[in-house]
Amino acid sequence: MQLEEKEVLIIGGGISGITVALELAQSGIPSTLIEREPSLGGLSASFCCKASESCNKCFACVVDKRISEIHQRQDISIMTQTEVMGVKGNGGKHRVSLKKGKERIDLKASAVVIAAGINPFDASQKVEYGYGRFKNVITAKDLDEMLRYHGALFRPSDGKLPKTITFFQCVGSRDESIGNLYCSQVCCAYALRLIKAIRYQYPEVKATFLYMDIQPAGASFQQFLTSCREDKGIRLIRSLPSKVYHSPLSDTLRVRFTDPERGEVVEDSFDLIVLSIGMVLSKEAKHLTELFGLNLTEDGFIASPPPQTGVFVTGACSGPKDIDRSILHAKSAAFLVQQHLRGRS
Amino acid sequence: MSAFDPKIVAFCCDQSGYPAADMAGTLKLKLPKNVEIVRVPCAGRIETIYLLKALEKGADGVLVFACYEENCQFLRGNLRAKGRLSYAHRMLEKIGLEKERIEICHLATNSGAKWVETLRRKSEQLKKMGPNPGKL
Amino acid sequence: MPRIGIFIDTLQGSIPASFQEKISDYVKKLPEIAFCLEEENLASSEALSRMGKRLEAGGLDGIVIIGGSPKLYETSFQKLRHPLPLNPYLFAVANIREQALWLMLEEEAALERAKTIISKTIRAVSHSKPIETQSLPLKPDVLILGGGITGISIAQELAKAGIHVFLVEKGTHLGGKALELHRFYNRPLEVRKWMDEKISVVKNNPQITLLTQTELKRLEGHLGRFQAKIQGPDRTETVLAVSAIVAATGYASQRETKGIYRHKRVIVFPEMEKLLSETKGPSLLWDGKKIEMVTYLLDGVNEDIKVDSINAVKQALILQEAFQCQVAILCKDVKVAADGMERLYRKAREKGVLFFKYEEPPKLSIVNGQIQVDVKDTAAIQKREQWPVSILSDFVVVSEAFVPTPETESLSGLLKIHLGNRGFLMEDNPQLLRVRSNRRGIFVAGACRFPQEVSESLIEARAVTQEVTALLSKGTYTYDLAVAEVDPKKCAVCYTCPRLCPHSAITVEKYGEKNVYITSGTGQETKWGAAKVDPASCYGCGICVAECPAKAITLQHLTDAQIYAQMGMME
Amino acid sequence: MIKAEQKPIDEILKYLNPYNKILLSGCGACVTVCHAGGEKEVELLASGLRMARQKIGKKIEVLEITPARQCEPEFALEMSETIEKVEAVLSISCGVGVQTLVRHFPKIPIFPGVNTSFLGETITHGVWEERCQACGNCVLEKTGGICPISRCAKQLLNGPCGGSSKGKCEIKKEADCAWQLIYDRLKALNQLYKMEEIIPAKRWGVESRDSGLRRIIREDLKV
Repeated sequence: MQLEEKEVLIIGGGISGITVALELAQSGIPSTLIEREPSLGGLSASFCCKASESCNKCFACVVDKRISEIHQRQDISIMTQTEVMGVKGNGGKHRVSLKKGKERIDLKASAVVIAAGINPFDASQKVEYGYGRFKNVITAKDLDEMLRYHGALFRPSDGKLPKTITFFQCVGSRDESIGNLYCSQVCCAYALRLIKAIRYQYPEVKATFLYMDIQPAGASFQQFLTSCREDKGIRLIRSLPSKVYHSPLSDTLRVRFTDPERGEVVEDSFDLIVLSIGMVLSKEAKHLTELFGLNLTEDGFIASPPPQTGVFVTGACSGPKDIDRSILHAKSAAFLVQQHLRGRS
Repeated sequence: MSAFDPKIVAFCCDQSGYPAADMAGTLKLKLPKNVEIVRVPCAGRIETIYLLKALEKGADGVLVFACYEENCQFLRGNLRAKGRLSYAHRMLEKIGLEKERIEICHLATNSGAKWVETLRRKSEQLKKMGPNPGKL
Repeated sequence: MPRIGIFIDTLQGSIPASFQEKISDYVKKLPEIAFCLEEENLASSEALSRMGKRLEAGGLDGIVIIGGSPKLYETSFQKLRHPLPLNPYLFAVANIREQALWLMLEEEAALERAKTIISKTIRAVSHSKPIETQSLPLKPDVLILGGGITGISIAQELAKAGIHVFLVEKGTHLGGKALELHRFYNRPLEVRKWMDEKISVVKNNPQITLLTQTELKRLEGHLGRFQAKIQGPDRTETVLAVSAIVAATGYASQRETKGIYRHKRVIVFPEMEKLLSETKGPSLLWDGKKIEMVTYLLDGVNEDIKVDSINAVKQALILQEAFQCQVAILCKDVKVAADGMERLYRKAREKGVLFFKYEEPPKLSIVNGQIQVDVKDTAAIQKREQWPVSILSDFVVVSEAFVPTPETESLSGLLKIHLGNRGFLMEDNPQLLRVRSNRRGIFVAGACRFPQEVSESLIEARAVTQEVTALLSKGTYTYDLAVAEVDPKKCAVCYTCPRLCPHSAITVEKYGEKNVYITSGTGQETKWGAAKVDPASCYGCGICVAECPAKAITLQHLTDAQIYAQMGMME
Repeated sequence: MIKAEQKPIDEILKYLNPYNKILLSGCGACVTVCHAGGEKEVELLASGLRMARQKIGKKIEVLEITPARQCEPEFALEMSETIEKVEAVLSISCGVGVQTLVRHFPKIPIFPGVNTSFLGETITHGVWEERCQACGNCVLEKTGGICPISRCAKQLLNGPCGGSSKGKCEIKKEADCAWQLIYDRLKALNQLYKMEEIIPAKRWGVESRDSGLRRIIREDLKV
C-alpha cells in the first residue's frame, strides 16, 4: 500500500484542516496546510473551556491540543498568512497559486481539501437587538474570548460583574427574515454550556435562555440538560425576543418578549445580553467556490463535488458543525483523499 | 527578615495544567514568585507520597492541576489524583496540619487565566496560614 | 559527575539578548557543563544539523535546551527521531520563556526563576536514561463486530484499502436496524435497495470473510496480536488472529407495553415505516377504513436523540402528501440540528402538519375506538388556561426507547473497553475523538456508541476506516519504550494495575523466574505470575505506577528521581 | 487473604511519643495486596510521622524496610541489623508479623501500625469483605460454599433468623443476609435438601477459637 508522495493542499487551518493534515500524516501522506490568518486554529481557537464542576464536552481543549500537535510535526508544511489566488487544472492535477505576503508560490496538488470554515453571523444585521449600538449586547464569540483571555465575566460598559445575563438563541439561524433557513446546530449546546460555566464560576449570576427549540448534542447531553433544568438560577423560556431597549440611567437593557406562561408580551431587564450567533459561509470561502467551480447548497454552504474532481470539502463550510463533528468529518474526508490518491497511483 | 513568601509545588498534568501554564506565560500573566512547576504526563502519575514529600521537604503548599472530570486523556487519571488527595488530606488532618495546604484544581489546556488565578489565590491563602510547620 | 551539553535558544529574539547573556554567565559556571551554545531558532533544520555535528563528538550524558515550552521541541526530538547522535530521551527542556520570563513581574525575579528551572532540569536530565524504539508487525487483518450499516460500510471501505476483514454478525442476516427504514430523510433512495446493493458487495468481496450467526466468545492479546475466539452457528469455535477490532454492534429498541401502549392503534416508527412502504394506493387503510388523523408523540423516551424527530417529520410529509392524512407532531422540542432538517420542518408546516410543544407528558385515552391525545401546547401565544388541546387520532406513533443491545455489557467486558453512563460503549470523552476506544487497536463506531441517524453513522464509519488504515498502512507499529514496566520480582500480583489501567494494557502473565510450583506427579508447571505491561498498548500515563502498593512499576521516562528533581528536592 | 486497615496516625503518634528513632516495617504479602502495609504505605506513614513530630518540635528518625513476608522467622531475622539501630519498631504488617518480630526481638518495643481486620476477599479495587473467621472447622460444604460464621451477623448455623428481610440483614442493613444467599445458591445448585440437615452447634470452647491457643502440628513435617 505504498503511496507515491503527492502534495495534498489543505485550505484552511481551523480544526477541520488541522485534523485532515494530521490524519493524512498518520497515513504517511505529507500535506501543505495554508491559513489566511497569522496563526492556526480558526474560529474554534478563540473558544474558552466551558466546564462547570466537570467537563461539559465542548471540545474546545481538543482544538488547542491539535494545534500544538500539528506544530510538532515536520511532515506537514504550514503556511500562515497565505491565500489562494488562482487555480488551474482539474481532476486531481491542480496548480494552485498562493500568495504569502508579497511572495507568490505555485503549488502542484493531486488533491485539494477545502476546510475554509465559516464566519459567525454578523449580529448587527439583527438591528432590533442593538449589537454594535449597545455596549452590553455582545455575541457568544465575544463572551468566549472574554472568558478565554481574561478568565472573568464582566460588562463591557463598566467592567462590573453582570448580575443578570440573558442568551438570545437562533441569532442568524432558522430565520426567514434574513434568509437563513437552517439550524446552526451548535448554538443551543454552546450557550447552555456557557451558562453552566458562568453559573459555576459566579453562582450569584442569574441566567435566562430564550430559545425556540433545544437541539441536543452528544451522548451526555440529556444529563447536562437535566442539570440545567434543575438549576434554579437558570430560566429556560421558549420565546424569541422581539426588541432590546437601553435604559441609560441604570445602564440596563430591557428586553421585550412573549411570555409563554402568561400568553402576552412582557419586558424584563438584564445587565448583559449574549447573542447566540449562528454560522454563515465566509466571503473568502465563497471566493474559493468560484475559483474551484464549486456549487453552493440550498443553505449557502459549499456542496461536495464528486471525488474524482480531486477536490474535497470538509468542516463547517460544508454545513454547520460543532468541533466534535468537524473532527469526525475531517477524518472521513482524509479517508476520501487517501482513496483518491490510491486510485490514481 | 523579608515577608513570608510561601513556596508552592505545582504539579501540572501535561494535558491541561502544563499547557495552561504556557498559555499564562503567553498572555504575560504574573505568577507568585515561589512556585515550582512539576510536569507529569497525567495527574494519575502523581503519587500520594509526592504530595507529602513536597510538604516535608520544604513546600508550604501543593497544588495539583488536573483535567476536568470526564475529560482525562487517560480516562481516570484525574479521579485517581482526587482519591490520593483525599488520603493526604486525612493524614494532614490527623497530624494537625491544615489540609488546605494540598489542593486540586481542575482545568483545561486553554485555562491560562484560571491557572495563574488559582496559584495567586493559594499564595495569598498560605501567607495568611503561615509557613508549613511540618517541613524539615 | 554527569556531563551535560547546553543549548540556549533565544527563539528569534523572544528571549532578549541581555537576559540571555545573564543566563549564559550563570550556566557556564555550573560544574556539570560540557559546553554551552546559543541558537536563534533551535527548531530550524539548520540549527538541528549544527546541533547534530556538535553532538557527534560524544561524551555527553544529556542535553538541556534552554528556551521556550518543551512542547516546541519534544516531538521533533522524540517522535520524529531527528537523526541526532544522542538518544532523544536524554534531552530535557528548561522552559525559561513561558515559565520565567513571561510569568514574572521583574527581570530580577525572572532571572532567579530561570536559574532554578535550569538547575532543576540539569538534575532531572542527569537521571535520564536512553529509551529505545521498538516496532510491532501489523498484518492487515481486522475484525468487525456487527453487520449493521456501520459494520458493512467499514468492511466495504477497508476491503477497498486492501485490508482483510472478518465481519461477524450474531444474527442470520446483515443490515441491522437500517432495514426498518423505508426512506431516508435527506436522499431520494429506497433504503432496502440501497442496502441490498451494499450487502451484496460485502458478500461477494473476497477480502471480506462474512460470518453470520457468530459471536465473540473470548479475546486475548493486544494491538496487532489479538486472538479472538468466535463461536459459529454449529457451536464450532475458531480463533481469529487480527491486528485491530471495530465494535459496531448497534443499539436495541424497547417499546412501552403497558396500558394503552398495547392498543393496536398505538404503533412505533418501524411499523409506520412498513405501512408506508407497503401501501400503494391513494389512501392509507386500516381494517378497511381510511386513516385520516395520525399523531406522533415524541420525546417521551429519547429526548436527546434526533432520529425520531427526523423520522416523524419525514413520515408526516409522506402521510400528508401521498395519503392526505392530517398529522400532528407532539414533542418537547423540534430537533432540526441536522443538515436540511429546518427546510424539511418548514415544508411540513407549510403542508399543514401541526406541531405542539409540551412540557407535561400528553395523555392518551380511547374514545370510540380511536385514540384521544390530550396535550398542553406551550408554544402557542396564548394564556395558560388556553393551552389544552385534544386530538382524536386513528393512529398514534410513539418512540421506542433506544437502549444498548443486551450483549453490550458483556462485550465491554470481553473487549475490556469502557461503558458509558447510559450503558453504551465508550460514549463521549472528548479526548478520544469519538471513534477510538480506551484500548489501542480497538475502535467503536455507530449506534453502539450512541444511536444516530444513518448519514451520521456513515461518516463515523469512514472516520473509523481512516483510523484503522492509518494504523495498519505502514505494516508496523513503532513505539518508544517510554512506558510503564513491572519488576516481576517485586510484583505482589495484587491485580491493582490490571484493574486500574485505563487502556487495559496490563495483564497478569506467567513468568518463569518467579514462584514456579510444579504440580507433583504431572511435571506441569503451574506458575504464579506477575503483572506485565504490553508496551505497544501503554500510553505512559503512570496511573499504575502511582497506584502499585509494592512500588514494582516504573515509568521509564519519568522516574521518581526525575520527579523529585523537578520538585527541587533531591534525595 | 488477611485484610487490614491502617490505624489513624494520631493513635500511632501517641505510643511512639517517647522514641526518636524507629524502624517502620511493612510486609510484602497480604497487607501489600490490601493497600495497608506495603512499601508504598511505609513511605507515606514515615513521611506523615516525620512531619507530625517536626511540627511539635520533636524530630523523629524513621528507617524504612519492607520484607517479602514478615511472618517468617528468616525474614524477621534478616532485619536484626537494622532493628539494633533503633529504639522501637512500628510494624504495619498484620498482627502475625508484629508478633514474629516480638518473638525474635525481646528487648525492643514493637508496635502495630494497622488493625488486622479479617480474612476476606477483594470485591473491587478499594473494597474488601470478610469471608472467613478461621473457626477451625469448616462448614462450607453444608452451606453451599457461603460461610454463615463470617457472613451472618448472628453466626447462625441453621438460619435464617426472623430479621432477614428482602434478602438483607437486620443488623447491618446494607449487608446481604447470609442465609438468603445460602438458600439462593443451594436452590440454584438443586441441593435445597441440604437446608433440612441440621448443622450441630459449634463447640467454640473445645476445638475452636475459645479453646485457648490453637496450634497445628504436622508430625510428618517436623524437623
